[in-house]
Amino acid sequence: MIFARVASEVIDPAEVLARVGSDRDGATLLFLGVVRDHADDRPVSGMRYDAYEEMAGEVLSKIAAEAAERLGTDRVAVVHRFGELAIGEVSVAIAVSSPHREEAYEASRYVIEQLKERLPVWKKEHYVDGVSEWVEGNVPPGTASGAEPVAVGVAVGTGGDA
Amino acid sequence: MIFARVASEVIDPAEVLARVGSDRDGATLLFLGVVRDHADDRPVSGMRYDAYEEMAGEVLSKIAAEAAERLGTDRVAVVHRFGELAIGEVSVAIAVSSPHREEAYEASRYVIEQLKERLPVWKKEHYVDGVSEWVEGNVPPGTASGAEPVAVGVAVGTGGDA
Amino acid sequence: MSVPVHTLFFAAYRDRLGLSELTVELAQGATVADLVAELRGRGSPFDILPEQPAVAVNRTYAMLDEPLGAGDEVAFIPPVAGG
Amino acid sequence: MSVPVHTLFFAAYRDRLGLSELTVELAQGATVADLVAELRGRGSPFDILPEQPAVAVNRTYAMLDEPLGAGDEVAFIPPVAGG
Repeated sequence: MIFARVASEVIDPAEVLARVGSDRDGATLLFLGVVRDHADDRPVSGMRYDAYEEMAGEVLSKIAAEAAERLGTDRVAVVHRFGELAIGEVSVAIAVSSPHREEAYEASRYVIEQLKERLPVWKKEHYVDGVSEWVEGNVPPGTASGAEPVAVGVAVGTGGDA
Repeated sequence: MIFARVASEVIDPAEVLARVGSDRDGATLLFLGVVRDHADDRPVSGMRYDAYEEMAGEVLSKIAAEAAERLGTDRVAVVHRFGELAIGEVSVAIAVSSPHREEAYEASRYVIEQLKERLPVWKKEHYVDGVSEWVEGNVPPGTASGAEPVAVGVAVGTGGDA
Repeated sequence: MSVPVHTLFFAAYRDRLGLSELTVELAQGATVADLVAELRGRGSPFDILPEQPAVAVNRTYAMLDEPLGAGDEVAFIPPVAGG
Repeated sequence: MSVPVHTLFFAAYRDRLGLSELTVELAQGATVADLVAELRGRGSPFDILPEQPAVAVNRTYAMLDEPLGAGDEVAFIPPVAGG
């Protein structure tokens, strides 16, 4: 059964993994996006994810359904978190399973690439030096292209604009 | 730390997953190969994996090291099981993690493709109709090419040659 | 007769405007472009909004010529960065 | 003086030969090809081995011209099917 959720609770990878897999499946793939301690070469202390929660849930469901079509099965589960996350915490978990591995890799990749393209979620990196900055993002397809990523960059915190 | 193992014990995906991931990593990928209930359209009741155990451990370590080079990190863990497996049991688990997802997908795929090509492991499918058959395989690179996959196909069990 | 539209601001827009939502009265037949012009016309801080922003109308991405009706929810969507 | 070589048979080969290992005495300077010829020369059931089998010598894949020495481990490798 296709499962898609945008929520503020801690993501349990085992729980997401347990939502996929059936006797018909020979391949299961779990992708975890994790908050890492650096961005390019800049030390990061944590990350805040904001979400347009209601819409993000709908978009994520659509992406999961599209992935299921590519996968050829309904075994797709994806959970995206929002709120304040520490280094090492899971921001997104994507589990898929299918009879053959080829489709599993493709569908998993499809979900992560599409959600980066379309999911109304934003992340602000907190740097070790005290500055926080919204991460440059993507203009979603089907919208005006005048929202230049660079135009919305903004820095707050002790370091001021960076 | 790179981890590679060929063993007869049940594979615990969470344990394999826990071997990878570090504060530097933004992406973790877990692949599970699972015994499925059919091969093409033929119902399967289980699978037996045989291994040239000592050599398989060495080959798997080599594959993991090659994947780590592609990955750019040493966070690679792979476990392949042998013995009698029931439907739904995990035959192979591959976990990798890296700062960026691109390399994680590539390295994960590299491990599964290479082990199918080179790992001295064989599987015999047990069909629901009582017949068992060695699954057609690949002639490993660096060996004589005269060992035609079809020449070693053999069926045993109540159904006789199939 | 004016048409009330519910606007939402997220992430960098929210930070820079200092507000997360606003109800705007538009003329009948107004489009997203008219809403943008109305807001940007208020000057600072609304002039930080792009002339051609990405928006979602009632939770679906939309272009600037999308017509708006009473009670529509229009979200201003900075470039997205999930994952 | 003859050279003892330890041979291993796996999977389909093991099933069809009905044995998993065998020590074979070869002439000095023998190669994998000579070992194959010696075994196939025994007739049934050894003639089920391919004329050009995949082998591993001391746990490394090898070609037919690989020279063999006393105590070498030669495994006959049916097409592999892990995963």
